[in-house]
Amino acid sequence: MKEIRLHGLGGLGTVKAGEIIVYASVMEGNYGNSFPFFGFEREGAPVVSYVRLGDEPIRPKNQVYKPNCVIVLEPAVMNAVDVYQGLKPDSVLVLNTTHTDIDKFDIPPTVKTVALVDATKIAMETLGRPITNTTILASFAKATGWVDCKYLKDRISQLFGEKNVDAFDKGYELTKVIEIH
Amino acid sequence: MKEIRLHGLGGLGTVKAGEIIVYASVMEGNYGNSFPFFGFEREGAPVVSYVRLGDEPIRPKNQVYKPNCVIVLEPAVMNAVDVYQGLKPDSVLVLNTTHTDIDKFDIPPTVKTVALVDATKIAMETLGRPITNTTILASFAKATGWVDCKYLKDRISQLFGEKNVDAFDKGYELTKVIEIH
Amino acid sequence: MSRVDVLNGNQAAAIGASLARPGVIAAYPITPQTPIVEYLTQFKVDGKIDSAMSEVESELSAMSVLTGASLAGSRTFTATSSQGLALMYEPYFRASTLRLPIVMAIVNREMISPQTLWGGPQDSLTIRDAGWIQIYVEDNQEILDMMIQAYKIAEDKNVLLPINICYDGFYLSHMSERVEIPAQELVDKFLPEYEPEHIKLDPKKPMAVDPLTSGYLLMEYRYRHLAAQQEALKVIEEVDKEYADLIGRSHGGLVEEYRCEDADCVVVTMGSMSGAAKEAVDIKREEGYKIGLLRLRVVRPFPSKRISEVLKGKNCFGVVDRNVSFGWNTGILYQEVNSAMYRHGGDVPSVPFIGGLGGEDVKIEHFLHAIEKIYEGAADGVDCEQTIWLTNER
Amino acid sequence: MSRVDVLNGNQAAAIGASLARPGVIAAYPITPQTPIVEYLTQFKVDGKIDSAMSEVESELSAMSVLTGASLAGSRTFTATSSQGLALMYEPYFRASTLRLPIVMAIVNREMISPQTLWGGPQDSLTIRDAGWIQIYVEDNQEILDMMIQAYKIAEDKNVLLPINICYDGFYLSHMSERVEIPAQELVDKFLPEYEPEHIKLDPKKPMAVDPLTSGYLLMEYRYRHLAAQQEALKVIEEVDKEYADLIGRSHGGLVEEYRCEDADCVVVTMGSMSGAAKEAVDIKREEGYKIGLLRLRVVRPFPSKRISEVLKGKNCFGVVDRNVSFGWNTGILYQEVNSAMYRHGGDVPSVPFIGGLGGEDVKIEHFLHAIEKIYEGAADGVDCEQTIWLTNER
Amino acid sequence: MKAIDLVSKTEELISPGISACVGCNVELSLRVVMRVLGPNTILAVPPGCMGGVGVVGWDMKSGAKVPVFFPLLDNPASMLAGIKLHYDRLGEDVNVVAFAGDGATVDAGFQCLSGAAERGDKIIYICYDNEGYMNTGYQRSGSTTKGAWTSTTPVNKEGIGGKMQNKKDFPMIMAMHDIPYMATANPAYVQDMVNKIEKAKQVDNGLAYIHIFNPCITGWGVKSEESIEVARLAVQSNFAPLYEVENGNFKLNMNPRNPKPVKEYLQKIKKFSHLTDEDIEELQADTDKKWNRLVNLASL
Amino acid sequence: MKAIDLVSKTEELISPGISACVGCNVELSLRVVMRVLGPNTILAVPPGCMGGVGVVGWDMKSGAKVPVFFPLLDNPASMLAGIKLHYDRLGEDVNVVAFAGDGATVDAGFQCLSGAAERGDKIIYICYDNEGYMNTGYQRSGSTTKGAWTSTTPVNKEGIGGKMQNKKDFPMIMAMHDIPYMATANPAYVQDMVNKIEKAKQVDNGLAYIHIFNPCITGWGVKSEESIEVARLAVQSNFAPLYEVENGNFKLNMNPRNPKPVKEYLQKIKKFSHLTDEDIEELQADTDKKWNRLVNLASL
Amino acid sequence: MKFKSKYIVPVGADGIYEIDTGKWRTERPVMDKDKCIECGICAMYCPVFSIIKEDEKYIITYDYCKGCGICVHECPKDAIDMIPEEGK
Amino acid sequence: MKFKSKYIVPVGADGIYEIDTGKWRTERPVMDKDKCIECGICAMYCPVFSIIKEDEKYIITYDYCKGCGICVHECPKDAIDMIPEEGK
Ligand SMILES: Cc1ncc(C[n+]2csc(CCOP(=O)(O)OP(=O)(O)O)c2C)c(N)n1
Ligand SMILES: Cc1ncc(C[n+]2csc(CCOP(=O)(O)OP(=O)(O)O)c2C)c(N)n1
Ligand code: SF4
Ligand code: SF4
Ligand code: SF4
Ligand code: SF4
Repeated sequence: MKEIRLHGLGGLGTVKAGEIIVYASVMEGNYGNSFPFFGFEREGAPVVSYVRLGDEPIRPKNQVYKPNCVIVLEPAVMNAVDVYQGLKPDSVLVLNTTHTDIDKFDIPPTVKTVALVDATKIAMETLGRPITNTTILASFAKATGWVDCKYLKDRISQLFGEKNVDAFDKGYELTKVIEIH
Repeated sequence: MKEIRLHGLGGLGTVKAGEIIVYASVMEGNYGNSFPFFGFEREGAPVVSYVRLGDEPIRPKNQVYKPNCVIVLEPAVMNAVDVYQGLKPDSVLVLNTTHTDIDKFDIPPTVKTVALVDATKIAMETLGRPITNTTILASFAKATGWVDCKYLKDRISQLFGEKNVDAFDKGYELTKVIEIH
Repeated sequence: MSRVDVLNGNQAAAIGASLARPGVIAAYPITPQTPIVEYLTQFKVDGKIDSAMSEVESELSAMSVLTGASLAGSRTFTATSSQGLALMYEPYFRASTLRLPIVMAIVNREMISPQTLWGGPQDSLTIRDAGWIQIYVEDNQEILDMMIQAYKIAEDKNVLLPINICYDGFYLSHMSERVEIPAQELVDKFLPEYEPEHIKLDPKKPMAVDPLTSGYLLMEYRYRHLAAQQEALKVIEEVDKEYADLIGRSHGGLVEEYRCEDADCVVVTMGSMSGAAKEAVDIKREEGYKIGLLRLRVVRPFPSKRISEVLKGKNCFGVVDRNVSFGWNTGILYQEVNSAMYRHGGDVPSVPFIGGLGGEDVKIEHFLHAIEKIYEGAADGVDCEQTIWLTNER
Repeated sequence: MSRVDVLNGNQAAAIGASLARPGVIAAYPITPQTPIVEYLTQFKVDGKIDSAMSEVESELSAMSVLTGASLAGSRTFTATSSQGLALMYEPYFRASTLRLPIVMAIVNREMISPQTLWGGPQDSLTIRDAGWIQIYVEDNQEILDMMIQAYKIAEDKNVLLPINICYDGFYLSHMSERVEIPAQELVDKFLPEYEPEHIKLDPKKPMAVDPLTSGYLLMEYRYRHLAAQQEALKVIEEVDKEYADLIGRSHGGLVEEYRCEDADCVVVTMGSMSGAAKEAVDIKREEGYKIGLLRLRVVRPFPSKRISEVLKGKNCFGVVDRNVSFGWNTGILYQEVNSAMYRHGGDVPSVPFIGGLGGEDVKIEHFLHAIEKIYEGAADGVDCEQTIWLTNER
Repeated sequence: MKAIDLVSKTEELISPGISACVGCNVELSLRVVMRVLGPNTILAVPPGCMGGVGVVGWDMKSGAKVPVFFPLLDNPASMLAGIKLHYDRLGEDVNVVAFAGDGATVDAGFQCLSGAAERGDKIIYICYDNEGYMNTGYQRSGSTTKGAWTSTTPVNKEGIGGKMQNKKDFPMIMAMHDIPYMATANPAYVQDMVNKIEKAKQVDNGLAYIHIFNPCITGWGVKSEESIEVARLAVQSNFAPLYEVENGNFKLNMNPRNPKPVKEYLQKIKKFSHLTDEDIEELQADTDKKWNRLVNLASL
Repeated sequence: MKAIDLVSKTEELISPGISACVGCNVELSLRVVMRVLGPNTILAVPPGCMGGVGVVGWDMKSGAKVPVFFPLLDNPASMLAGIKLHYDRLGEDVNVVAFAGDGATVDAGFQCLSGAAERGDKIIYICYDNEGYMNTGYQRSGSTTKGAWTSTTPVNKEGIGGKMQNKKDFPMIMAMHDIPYMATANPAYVQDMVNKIEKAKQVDNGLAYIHIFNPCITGWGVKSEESIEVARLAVQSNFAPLYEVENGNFKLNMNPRNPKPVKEYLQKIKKFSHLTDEDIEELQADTDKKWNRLVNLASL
Repeated sequence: MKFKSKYIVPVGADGIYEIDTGKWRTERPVMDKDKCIECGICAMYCPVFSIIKEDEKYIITYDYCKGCGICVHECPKDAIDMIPEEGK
Repeated sequence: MKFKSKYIVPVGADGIYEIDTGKWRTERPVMDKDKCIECGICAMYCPVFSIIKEDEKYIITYDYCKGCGICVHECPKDAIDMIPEEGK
C-alpha cells in the first residue's frame, strides 16, 4: 500500500487532486481512497489531503501519518507547515517550485526521489489561473509511476476540460525528476 | 384500608368529592389517596373516581376494583354503569335517589349498609344548581363514620364556600341510613 | 412552619419548585403536565413567587429560554411530558453538555403513536442517554421532596448537570394524597443561592460560550461529563441524607430496597406501580415466598454497582418495565440491569416483564403473577428469548 | 450495466437512494450531510430521477413531509446529521410507531456541545430506542449497497419499519473510494414497488390514521412493533443473501466476523474505524496473538444472540466505542454487548474503550494498544469501574 | 353553493356524534368546511379540541368518513405537504386539508406552515381561532386577545392579571407570505365561509389559508345559545374583520357602516369581565388602527 | 452617532481577524452593529457564516470581546429571551442581541422569533439576509430570490432550474407582528444602519428587529470589490427598500426618485445569469407591486 | 398475546365512532311550525346539523341534538322554544 | 486523562481568537494621499475596519486587510489603487 499526503491552499484543488489519483488507480483495476483533513479553518488556510493506493481493497480510513509520497501544490505552504513530516524511507517528494535544484530544500534523508516543477507558471500560462492541481498530478505520475497517465487525463478532462489536459501534458514534460542516492 | 368508588357525571364534582374525603382523613392524622379514572370520553360521560383510606400510608395507586363503599352522585349513572361491581362483603352503598326505599334497587348481597338521599333536590334548593357532591359527602359520612364531618366541612368551606356547608348539613340531616341484615 | 396538605402530584411539583425560588420559569402546556404551569402562573399573579415567567410557543422554546436564563446565571424550572419532551430534544441534549443545572419535572406519558394521553416513562427513558440526571419517584411526597433536592444535586460543584424528576402521568399527577410541605425557611437553609462559576454570559466578565471545539478538547469535556455523572451517584445519596437530617424524610438515595435483605428472589420496579408491587411482596411473604423488591430511583447515572450488590447471590430476579426497548424485545430497565449484573460479575437468572403501557393499570395481581414466574425461573431456568407481558384482557 | 466509479460516501448514498426510485424526498442541509441533498437536487434538475422534492425549512419538517408522503403511499428518502436528527426527534419516533418504511441516511456527527462539526455516532445511538432499525456501515460500497437493501428490509411485510443507514461523517462522507454501482435494471428486479396495505391515507379507501387509543390496544401495537424488530433480524440476513445472489456482494448481515473463529480474544468495533482495527488485528496476529474482530453492523434490532455466539467461550473481549453513555461511564455499545452476554449466559471478562469522539482519528496504534489491554484483561481480570480512553495527546 | 342548501344538498362527513361542547361553533365550522370540500379530501386534525372530541376516532373506529389523521401539534402543514407531493406526482387531485386550532397554527406549528406557504405547497390550511389551548384547559396562545383571562394568564383577587400582550395578527402575517389565497371567516357568516372554502378549493398554485374566528363558549365563558351572536359581534365591531387577499389584492367582505363598539362584544364574554374602561378603550383604539390599515390596503 | 465617526470613536469588539470571505459585507455589518451597540452587549451568533468564521471563537479562545455564544440554528430568539428575563428580573440593563443569518431567522428559527415577538421579549434581533445557507455551501433559504441558482436549486445545461418560489417578505412579516420597532438596513447605507441600531437599542417595550440585506459575494458570484455596490443597487432599484416601522407606523428611509431597473442589480450577480428576459420582467413587476404597497402603508 | 385489534398499526377502519350526544340534552328545542317561515337559518347554525330539510320543511331530529339553544336564539321569527327534557 | 483545557465546559476565555488575515492578500490597497480628501468613505466600508484615522488622516493598516478592493471601488476620488502583493 502506498500512502500519499497532499499539501495545498484553499482553492488550488488539493482535495480533487487526491480523488483523481484514486480514480486512476481504480480504473486500472486497483484500489485507493482519498479524503481531506477535516479541520476548522477555511479560506486561505493550508489544506491537507490524503491518498492511499493498493492492489487490494484499502481498509484504513485514518489520516496518513507516514506517507510514501508528499505532494506540495503551492510553495508558500512550506513556510507554514512541516510538509516532510513522517516521510517513509525511500519516499517521493513532488514540489511545485520555481527552483530547479534540490539544494534549496531541507530534504529529509528518507526521501529517495524528488520531482520539481513550476506548476504555478504552467497553470498561469495554460489556464490563466494559478490552479496547480492538474499540472502537479503529471509530476506525481512521472516521479512515481504509480498510476497510469491515461486515466489521470481521462478524469481531468471529464472534470475540468481539455485545457487542463494541456496543463497536465506540459507539467509532465517540464517536471524534473531527481533521484537521491 | 377502606376502598371507595364514586360514580358521577361530568360537572358534578365527583373527583373533588374523593379529594375532600382524603383531606378529612389526613387532617385526622390518617392517610388516603384519591384519583379519577383516566378515560377518554369527556362531557356527559360517566365519571369514576377512587379513594383509599387507612391509618398507615397508602401504597397502591391502582384503580379500586373491590370497594368497601360505593357512592353514586347522580341516579342516571346507574342505568349506564354497573355501580355495584366488585362490592366487598359488608360494604356501604351511598345513593343519590328520589326513592326512600331500597326495594327499587337490585342491591347485591355483599352490601350491609345503604344510605339514601335526594341530593339533587337538596342541591337545587340550597345552591340553585344540581351539583351534588357536597350533599352526598354528608350521606357518606353519616353512613360510614369513616371520616370526621368537621374536616369535611372545613374543606368544603375552603373550596366552595358556606352555601355548600349548608348543603352538607341538610344532606346529613335528610340521609336515610338502612342496615341490611 | 412546615404543614400538611392533600396535594395531587402536579401541585406537589409546582409547590416543590416554588420553594426553590427559581429565577426563570418557562413551560408549555401538555396533558398531564398542564396543571403545573397553571399553578405556577397562579402563584405568580398571587405574588407567591417572584420568578420571571415565559409562556412560550412550544417546548423547544421552553428549554431554549431556560438554557439562556441558566447561562445568564438564573436558577430555572420547567416541566413537560411525552411529545413536549420529544420536541425539545435538541436543546435538551445541549443543556446537559453545557452543564447547566436546569431542573425539569417530567410527567411521564406514553409516546405516540398510537395516539394516547396516558402514563408511562417511555418518553424520558428513550432519551436517557442525553446526559441528564434522571430520577423516578413513587409518590407525591417524593415528588415534592425531590423537586427541592434536585436543585441541590444539580448545582453541586462536582455535578453541575441538569436533572429530571420523573413521575407517572395521572397515576401521580392526578392522584391526591397527604403531602408534608416544608417551611420556606428550612428550604432556604437547605438550598443556597445558585452562583455559576463554570459558565456565564455576563458583560462584566465576557467569555465565549461553546466556541467551535477540536475533537481532543471535546473528549476532555465528555470525560468530565461522565465523571460528573459518576460523582452524582455519591451526591444523590449525600443530599438524601442531608435532607433527612434537616427536614426529616429520606427516600433511599439511589435505590429503595424493600425486604431484600433475606430475600432469595427480587422483583425490580420503578415509579408509582411500586406501591402495588410492595403489597404483592407482602402477600407473597405471607405465603412463604422470601421475595424482596428493589425500586430503581435513579436511572442516570445508572447505579450499576449498587444494583448488583442487591441482586448478587439471589436465586432469580425479574424486572417489570413500563416501557419497551424496541430493539431488545424487553424493557429498557431489564436490559440495563442485566448489563449491570454482567459488569459486576453477578450470575443470577433474570426474567423480563412488560406491563402498564399506555396507562394500563399494573395491579397487585400482575405482581403476584410476576413473582410466581420469578420463582419458576429460579427453579427451572429462564427462556432468554421470551418476555412476559402483563396485560389486562378486555 | 453495473459500473465502477470513485465516489465519496455522500455520493454513494445519493446514488444508492436514487436507484431505489423514491417518490418523495425532503431534506435539510447540515454538515457533513449537505452534499447528499445537493447531489439529489442536481439529479432531479438533470432529469435523472423523477422524485418529488421538497427543500424544507428544518429537519422537523423534513421528517414530517416524509411521514405524510409515506402515509399517502410513497417510497421516501431523507438524510441528516447530529443536530438535524435531534430536531426531528418527535416525528422520528412517530414514524416508527406508525410503522412507515422511511429510509434515512444518517451521516454521523458528534452532538454539540461542545460546538463541533466532526464525526461520531453519538447522534443516532442516543436515540436508538425510538423504534427504527439502525445499521452502521464501514465503507462507501457498503453505503450504496445498504441504501438499496434498506428499502427491501424496511418494506418487508413482516417488518414495515423505518430504517437508518448510518455512516461516519467525513471519514466516509468525504472520503472517495472505489464503488461499484449496480445497474438500474438489477435494482428494479431486486426491489419491487412499494404498495402499503397496513396504513394509507386515500380518499378511495378512507381510514383514520392513529385515532386516540386505549392502553390495552397500545400494548398490542407495541408488542407487534417489538416482534417486527425481531423479525428484522432474520430479514436483514435474508436480504443480504438475496442481494449477494443478484448483485454479487454480501456485507455480513447482522455482524461481520473477522478472524474470530479461532480467536481467544475479540475486539468489538463499529463503523469506519473497523478498517484500522482489522489492520491492527493482522499485525497482532503476526505477533502471535489469536485476536479476532467483531464488527457490529446492526444496532437496532440488537443481535444479542448472534453477538453472544461469537463472544462466548473467549478469554476476554473489548468494545471500542466512538460515543459515550453518560450515565454508565462507558460507551453505549459496551453497555449493550454486556447485556447481551448476560442474557445469553456468557461469562467473558470485558474491557470498555472510548475513542474517536468529535472526529478524533482512531488509529491503528490505538487498536494495537486496545488489544494489549484486552489480553491483560484476559490474564489479570478487569477493573469493572474503569474505562480506557484512546486519546491523541496534543 | 348557497349556505342555506348545505343542510339539504351536501353530505355529512364527520361523525354525527362528537363530544364537542354543547353549542360549540368550531364543530359547526368543521361540519361546514367538510360539507363544502366533499369526500375527495384528506383531513388533518392536530391535537386540540377537535381531535380531542373524537374527529379522528377512537380505538379501531374513525370519526370521519374521509381519511383523517392526527398530525403532531407542530407539523400539520409539513405532513400535508408530503401527502400532496405524493398525489401531485401521481397526477391525482385530492383536497389536502388541515383543520387546526390557533395553538397548532399560530404557535407550535407556525414554522411548518410558514415554510409550506413559502414553498407553495398546494394545501388548504384552515385555522379555527378560539384564542387559546382549549383541549388542555384554556391556556393562553399567541392569538389570545390582550387582557383576556386564561388559565396561564390568571387574574388575581384584585382583578390584576390577564394576557399582557397583543393578539398576534395572524391573518395579516399569512397575507404577507404572498400566498395565492388568504381569507378570514366567521361562523356567524356561513355564506361567506362557504364562498371562501370554495375559492380555497380552486387554488392550484400554492397554499390557501383560511382563518376562522371561533369564540369558545366554554373557555371564554359565553352562553351556549349566544355562540353565534358573539362571533357576529366580533365582525360587527371590526374586532375580527372579514376580508380576503387574492394574489396580493386585499378585499373587505364586510364593511359595517356603523361599527358597534368593541365593548359590546367584550361584555358578552366572561374572560374579559375584569377589564377596566381604559383596557377597553385601548382595545377599541387598536381595533380602529388595524381597521384603518386594512381599509387602506384594500384601497390599492 | 455619525457613521463616519465609527472608525475613530468606537471600539472594535469583534476579533480583528476572522475568516470571512475577502470583501464580505456581512463582516462589515457585524462590525458596525457591535461598534454601535458597545460592550454592554451579549451576542448570539447562530450556526452560519459568522459563527463559522470564528466570531464565537475556537477551542479556549473567544472571537469577541463581549460575551458571545452559539444558539442553536433554531432557537436564537428563545435563548436571548431567557437571558433577558434573567437580567430584567435583576434590574440590570444589557443589550441582548442576535446576529443571525436568514436561514436561522426566516426558516429554522422563525417560530422562536415569532413567539418572542408576540410575547414582547425585550431583545434585539438582527438578521443578515444573504439569501441562503452560506455556511453549508449556499443552499436555498426561504429568503432566496425567485429564480436564483443555489446548490439546492441548481440550473441544468439547458438553463432550466433555479428557485421556483418568491422570496419570503420577511421584514413585512415581522412588521405585522406589531413589534415596537422593525427596520430594514443595507451595508451600503451605513449611516442609516447606525441610526436604526441606535433606535433598536432604545426600545424597551418589546422586540426590535432589523433586517440587513447582505449580498454574499462568494455564494452569489459577485466581485469582491463590488460587494457594496451590489448592495446599493438593491436599494436604488427598490428591490430591497429601506424602511422602518415604529409602533405600527411605516416610514420610507429612501425613496429613489428614478429607481433603477431591477435588471441593473441582477446583472451584477452570477446566480441570476441564466434568467430570461421574462424572468427579469416578472421580478421587476413584483418589485413594483411591493413598492406600491409599501408607499401606500407609509402614507397612513 | 391475544389481539383485539386486527390491525398491526393504529388505524381506525371499523366504522364510525359516534357518541350518543342526544343524551346530553337537559332541554330540547321545539319548533312552532305556525311561526316558522322555512328560512333555514336554524339549520345553518346548528352545530351538529341536527335540523334537516324534508319535503321542503325544516325539522329537528333529536338523535344528536345537544340542546345548545342556538337555533332558538338565531331564529328570526322566535319559532323555536326550549322546553325541559323529560326525565331530567 | 491529561487535560489541556482548564475549563470543565466548553468556554473560550483565554483571550481572543484571531486569524492572520493579512496573509491572505494577493493585492494590496495603496492610498494616494495627494488625491485623498479625508472623507473617510473607504474606512466606513472596509469590512475589517483596517483603515483607521490617525491625526485626522485616514491610513490603511495592513495587519488584517484581506485585499478585497472595496476601498478602491468606493473611493469617490480614485485615491486608492490595488497593487500586487510582494512575493505573490
Ligand atoms: C409538542 C406538543 N406539545 C404539547 C401538546 C399538548 N397539546 C395538545 S392539544 C394542545 C392545545 C392545542 O391548542 P389549539 O391548537 O389552539 O386547539 P384547541 O385545543 O384550542 O382546539 C396542546 C398544547 C402536544 N400535543 N404536543
Ligand atoms: C438543526 C440544524 N440543522 C442544520 C444545521 C446546519 N447548518 C449550520 S449553518 C446552516 C446555514 C445557516 O444559514 P444562514 O442562517 O442563512 O446563515 P449563513 O450561513 O448564510 O451565514 C445550516 C443549515 C444546524 N446547525 N442545525
Ligand atoms: S372547549 Fe371551546 S372550542 Fe373546545 S369543544 Fe368546547 S366550545 Fe368548542
Ligand atoms: S460565504 Fe458570503 S456571507 Fe459567508 S463569509 Fe463569505 S461572503 Fe460572507
Ligand atoms: S338546540 Fe342546538 S344542537 Fe339542538 S337543534 Fe338547536 S342548534 Fe342544533
Ligand atoms: S482592501 Fe478591503 S480589507 Fe483592505 S483596506 Fe481596502 S476595504 Fe479594507
